[in-house]
Amino acid sequence: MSEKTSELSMLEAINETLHSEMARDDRIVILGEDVGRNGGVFRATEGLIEKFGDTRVVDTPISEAAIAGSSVGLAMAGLVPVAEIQFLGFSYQAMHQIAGQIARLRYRTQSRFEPQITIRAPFGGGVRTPELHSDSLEAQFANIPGLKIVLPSTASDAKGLLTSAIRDPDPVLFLEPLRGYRGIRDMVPDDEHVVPLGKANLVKKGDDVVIISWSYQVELSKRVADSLEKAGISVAVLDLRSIVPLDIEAISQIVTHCGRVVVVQEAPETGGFASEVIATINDECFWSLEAPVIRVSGFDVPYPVGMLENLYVPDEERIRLAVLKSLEGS
Amino acid sequence: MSEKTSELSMLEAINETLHSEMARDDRIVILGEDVGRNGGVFRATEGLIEKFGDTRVVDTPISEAAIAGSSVGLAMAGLVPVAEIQFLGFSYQAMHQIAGQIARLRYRTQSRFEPQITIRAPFGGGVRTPELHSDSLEAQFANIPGLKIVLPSTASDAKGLLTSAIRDPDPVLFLEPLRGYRGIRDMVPDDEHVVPLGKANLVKKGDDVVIISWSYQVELSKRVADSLEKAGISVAVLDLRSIVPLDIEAISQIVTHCGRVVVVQEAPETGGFASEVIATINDECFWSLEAPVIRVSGFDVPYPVGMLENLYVPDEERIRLAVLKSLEGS
Amino acid sequence: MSKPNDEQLQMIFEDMVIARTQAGRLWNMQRQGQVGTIAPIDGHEAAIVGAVHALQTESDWVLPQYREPLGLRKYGPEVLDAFMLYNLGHPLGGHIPDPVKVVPSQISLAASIPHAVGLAWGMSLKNEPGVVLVFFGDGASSEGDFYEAGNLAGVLKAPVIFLCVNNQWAISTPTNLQTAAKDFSSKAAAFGIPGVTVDGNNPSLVYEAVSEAREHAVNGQGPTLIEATVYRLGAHTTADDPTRYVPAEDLSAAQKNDPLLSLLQELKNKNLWSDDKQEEVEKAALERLDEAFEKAKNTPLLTDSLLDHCFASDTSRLARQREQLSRSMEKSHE
Amino acid sequence: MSKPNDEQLQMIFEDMVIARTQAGRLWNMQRQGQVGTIAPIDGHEAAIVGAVHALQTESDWVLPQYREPLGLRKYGPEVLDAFMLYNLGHPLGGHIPDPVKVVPSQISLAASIPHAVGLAWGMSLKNEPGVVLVFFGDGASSEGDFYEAGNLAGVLKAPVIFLCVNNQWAISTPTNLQTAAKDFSSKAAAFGIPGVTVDGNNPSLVYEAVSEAREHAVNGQGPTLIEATVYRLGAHTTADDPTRYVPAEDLSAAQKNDPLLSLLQELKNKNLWSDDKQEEVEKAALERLDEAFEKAKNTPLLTDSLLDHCFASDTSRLARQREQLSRSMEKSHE
Ligand SMILES: Cc1ncc(C[n+]2csc(CCOP(=O)(O)OP(=O)(O)O)c2C)c(N)n1
Ligand SMILES: Cc1ncc(C[n+]2csc(CCOP(=O)(O)OP(=O)(O)O)c2C)c(N)n1
Ligand SMILES: [Mg+2]
Ligand SMILES: [Mg+2]
Repeated sequence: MSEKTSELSMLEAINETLHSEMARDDRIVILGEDVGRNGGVFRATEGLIEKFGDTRVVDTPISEAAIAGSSVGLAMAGLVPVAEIQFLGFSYQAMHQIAGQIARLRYRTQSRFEPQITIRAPFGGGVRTPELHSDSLEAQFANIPGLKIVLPSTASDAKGLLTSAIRDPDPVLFLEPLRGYRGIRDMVPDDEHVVPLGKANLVKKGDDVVIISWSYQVELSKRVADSLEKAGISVAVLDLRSIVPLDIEAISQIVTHCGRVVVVQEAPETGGFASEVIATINDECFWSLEAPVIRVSGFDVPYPVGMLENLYVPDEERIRLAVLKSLEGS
Repeated sequence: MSEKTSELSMLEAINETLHSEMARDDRIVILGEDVGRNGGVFRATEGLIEKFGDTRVVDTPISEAAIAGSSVGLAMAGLVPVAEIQFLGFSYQAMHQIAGQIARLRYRTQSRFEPQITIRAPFGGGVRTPELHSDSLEAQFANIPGLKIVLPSTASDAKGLLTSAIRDPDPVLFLEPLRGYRGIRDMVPDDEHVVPLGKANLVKKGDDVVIISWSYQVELSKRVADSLEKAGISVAVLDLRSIVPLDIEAISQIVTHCGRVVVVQEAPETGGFASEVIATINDECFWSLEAPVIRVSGFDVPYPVGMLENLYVPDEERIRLAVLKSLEGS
Repeated sequence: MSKPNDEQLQMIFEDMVIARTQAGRLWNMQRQGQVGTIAPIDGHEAAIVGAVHALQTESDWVLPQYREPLGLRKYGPEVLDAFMLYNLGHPLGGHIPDPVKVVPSQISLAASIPHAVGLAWGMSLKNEPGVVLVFFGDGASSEGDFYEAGNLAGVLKAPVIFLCVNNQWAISTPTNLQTAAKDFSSKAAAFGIPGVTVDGNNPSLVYEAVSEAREHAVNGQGPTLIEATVYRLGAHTTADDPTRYVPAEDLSAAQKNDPLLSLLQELKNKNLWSDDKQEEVEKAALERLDEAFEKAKNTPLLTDSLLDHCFASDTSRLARQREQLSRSMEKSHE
Repeated sequence: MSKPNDEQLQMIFEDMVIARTQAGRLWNMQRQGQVGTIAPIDGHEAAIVGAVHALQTESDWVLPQYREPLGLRKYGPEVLDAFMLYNLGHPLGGHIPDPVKVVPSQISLAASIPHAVGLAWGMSLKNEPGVVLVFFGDGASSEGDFYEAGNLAGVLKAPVIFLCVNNQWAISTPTNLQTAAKDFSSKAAAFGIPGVTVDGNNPSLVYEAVSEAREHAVNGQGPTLIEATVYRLGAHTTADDPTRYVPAEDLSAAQKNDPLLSLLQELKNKNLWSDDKQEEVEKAALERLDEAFEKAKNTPLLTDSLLDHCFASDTSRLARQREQLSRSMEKSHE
């Protein structure tokens, strides 16, 4: 396999992956609102209907529950549905199918049926969307056993993780950061690229503090880590990549090494996935902690309107202050 | 006000509270599946339709989303809906209305509309129900800003907290443990009884370890604490009563006092509310901890079928082992 | 053409008798604490068995709600075997083995309707023959899932048959509080598909309607919504007390229309059934039930079952939990 | 009787012109980055304004989807004022003050339909006069919420009017992929309520249909489903490129049916409208928009707004977050 790479936006990487996976596996069916003729409202599915036809790339009625629910049936028929929910907030309309059915299909039938189902959905703030478009709901899904939850932070990972997600025999919720669609660009392998699910990525080594994060917040965390490096503070950044499966070993290792931890999430603080990271650290390496873990989160209010967004979403400044605070604590 | 009390089951306490609140406030409307003529599948609403008529006690079609969604409209009309979702697992069908609408009504309209809405739902295991009847979903709701989440563990609290929930200007999810309906009986004040939302209850004092819990697990925790007391171990039990609002002060206080903590929940471990309790302890009183907090949880699988239930649901033995483990750690 | 012939009618009646007989025994077993909650089939036999006999077991899928399993004998003994495991709360109760084209009971009302549509859609994408039939109740028809799936199926022309068994009750809620629609089949207009109401106490009419819907579907003409009207003769489930809400006169009227009574008479008149035959069928039905029950009771329950089959392979969290589980089981056996 | 008279028709047309004029200006403002994403009203004016003019603003509620606000002038200037705040992303954009009986835009498709039913139900429980009218699109009609709410309203006979504005598109999805139903009003059969399709380019017909539905509702006869057929003349929103999927010939045909054109001719023929009048109305519309925009821009944004109005009073968690927020804002200003 060649080592050639090209610089792509995360959106381009996703689109390319859908093209190559559909070409590889003719069981794959793409379904969702506006995924066909329009190529998706963000163009993630651009060109697919032209290449694979309107029986494999299907514009559905506006029925999130039916999109998720019919995916169960498609999987039962031996197909591989890759569904799009236009914005993650509208997965609430399909919650009884995602949580109540997709996540349980294997368990309740003791593997008679394999839920090889991928649900892609954009989410996350910073782009002044209307309500319910930006909300970070990953923690709510993480408490639903049977779902894998994958959140890439680079274009290259988007390709590698989406490839794994589609091929995975379990249902995967693949969450794409709106800000990253065009805002994140990096070198992506041209050929097949597989990043296994459940392996975190230590995107930056460091000794004094580790920032643990996922999705777009990794991008911000890297910037903070780089700028603090110049000030003589050695900050590691761990990108979880998936929160289920959770790479407990990687968390343990870097926390044990650094002793100080900041967890950054965009979701509301209460019950956000940062709490689970803290609980996991408590379980695994409590005695390594030299200070309490610091959480940086959204606030405990619904994702706000555009003018308030900058106050809500964690920014570099809030992450920087958290790192400094973590260094103070002892 | 008299101090008279009567011994009631939790179910009787709930039923009595609904009767007295409906008599007090004629804006209250009860709606849900089988709540009228049948008095609810567990008889929680027994006798209401006879007393208050079928315009205030309404048997709805089987449409959880419409039950929750029309509650929004009823509240906009100035009424006080007290809706029942027959089993919490079916709140997934209404998630877009509960999380997307009810929880946000005040925020998105900047208090033009007041969401004085109570949703009652039974949940929790131990009674061999079919699937989706027993699942503990409280953590998923806790990550939805704008909802209060109340989980009584005694009949007396059920009365006092349900009274507060119905009168509260914010939406309250009132979660009733199936095992407690008939399995929990205690002395309940005959007259009006109001327990404020957001105040935890230190149901047992103790010095060595504290068990923090909510809903039916408090009952189990008390038994474990009592039995360990005889073995010379002094175990406190804190009943959170509501997870939103969370009584951060009460948690801090008792954790600071004991230094060792066990958190018991029936929900799956990953992303369960125990994680938030641990994160809160980390925030507030990290330095008081003499050992890692121990979690006792359900497992990361869907709530299982009847024959496996006893393995899944935390029992006294698992709690006891956790307390002992917490005492070992140092 | 699409009416059942005498031989078929006899087989249908046999399956109806078996279902009724086994249901009675199951009810008693529940009362004795041998099995969990049961939703009796009484009154629904003609609708269920009549429909199933119009299907081809090799190609056509059946997605039941929860009241149907005893009526699915045509699909083979595996259905009853799994059902008995299910009634014991055994995890394998959810596993009806390949190649039996029956899906386990669905507790979440209407949730299997979009599954049926997806399955039918998938079959047509794969050019597989056959159709999908999904059972659901009058109550389940009020769920968004029914409408979203029906609408999607209409657009896709998926080869699916929506069979609404209207037994007049959803637990305690009568149909006039469930919907103001003229009848349940008129909801087909919302999907642009044919809708038909048939007397579900008459298995021939149900058979005929399902046969026609099947023809329609395999010819690429898309779904049909069939309402089969019956009357729930028993309780909602063993946990229910219908005397609280079912008018006694309605029940006794319905009992006179018991689907087994009129067909029994018809078959007897045609010399296709006899008291001896009846006795023989009932006896065999009970033996079969007992056999399935014994088999179920003797199916080992592995502790591993708790954590198996959540994911294809353990996450590291699950692996830790597996260890915890076996450690805590050891400790508690100490 | 329920047709608008000439004076009313003139007022309707005036509101249509205002809506179209303001929409054009808003589009440009969005292009210049002055406001956020806009969903243009172009092509929908007759349906929206015609419907609203059949209502009583003192007693009747309107629940818009998101395309309607510019057409709700009859409900008072507060609607536009809030809409401009909304377009700026100001939290007060969601607060249309009492006693204006208009609810802010709903982004979650169909989610306001059960609200409308609950509100209407509540009004009838309180013996309040009036009805509730809820707007939604052809696309939104595929959501479970529409069906569940419609069915519930049918049972309750709630005084609600379901107004489906079928503009032939849901973003890029044409109606034939949205449903196989004959038309959107035929979905009323699923709820057992009357359904009617009207030419939504003709405000008189819409006015008439809404007036009749209103009569029906206030007389206790329950809900009506009205489909108003129009054509979306612009993009879905400022973020959309309709040339990717709208056939050019369909669009130009629709432009010939522009609801403003035929009514303009009719009113001119009746001497109820003139070019001067047109100019005057357009000028005032733009002034009014600019005024609302200025007002919105000058509405202070309080930092507290981020955490206010989530609960009636702060939880201790929120109180801590409020402190954190002000501390981090201080620090970042250091
Ligand atoms: C989504 C959902 N909501 C509520 C329930 C609780 N429930 C179980 S059976 C039932 C009544 C179902 O009535 P119907 O669909 O007519 O079927 P029947 O029992 O009459 O055969 C209800 C409300 C459920 N299982 N699923
Ligand atoms: C529940 C939900 N799903 C998806 C979306 C994304 N979305 C926004 S507008 C739209 C199309 C709506 O079409 P229609 O209801 O016909 O209204 P129109 O825009 O044509 O006026 C979609 C799919 C949404 N806002 N809400
Ligand atoms: Mg029924
Ligand atoms: Mg439209």
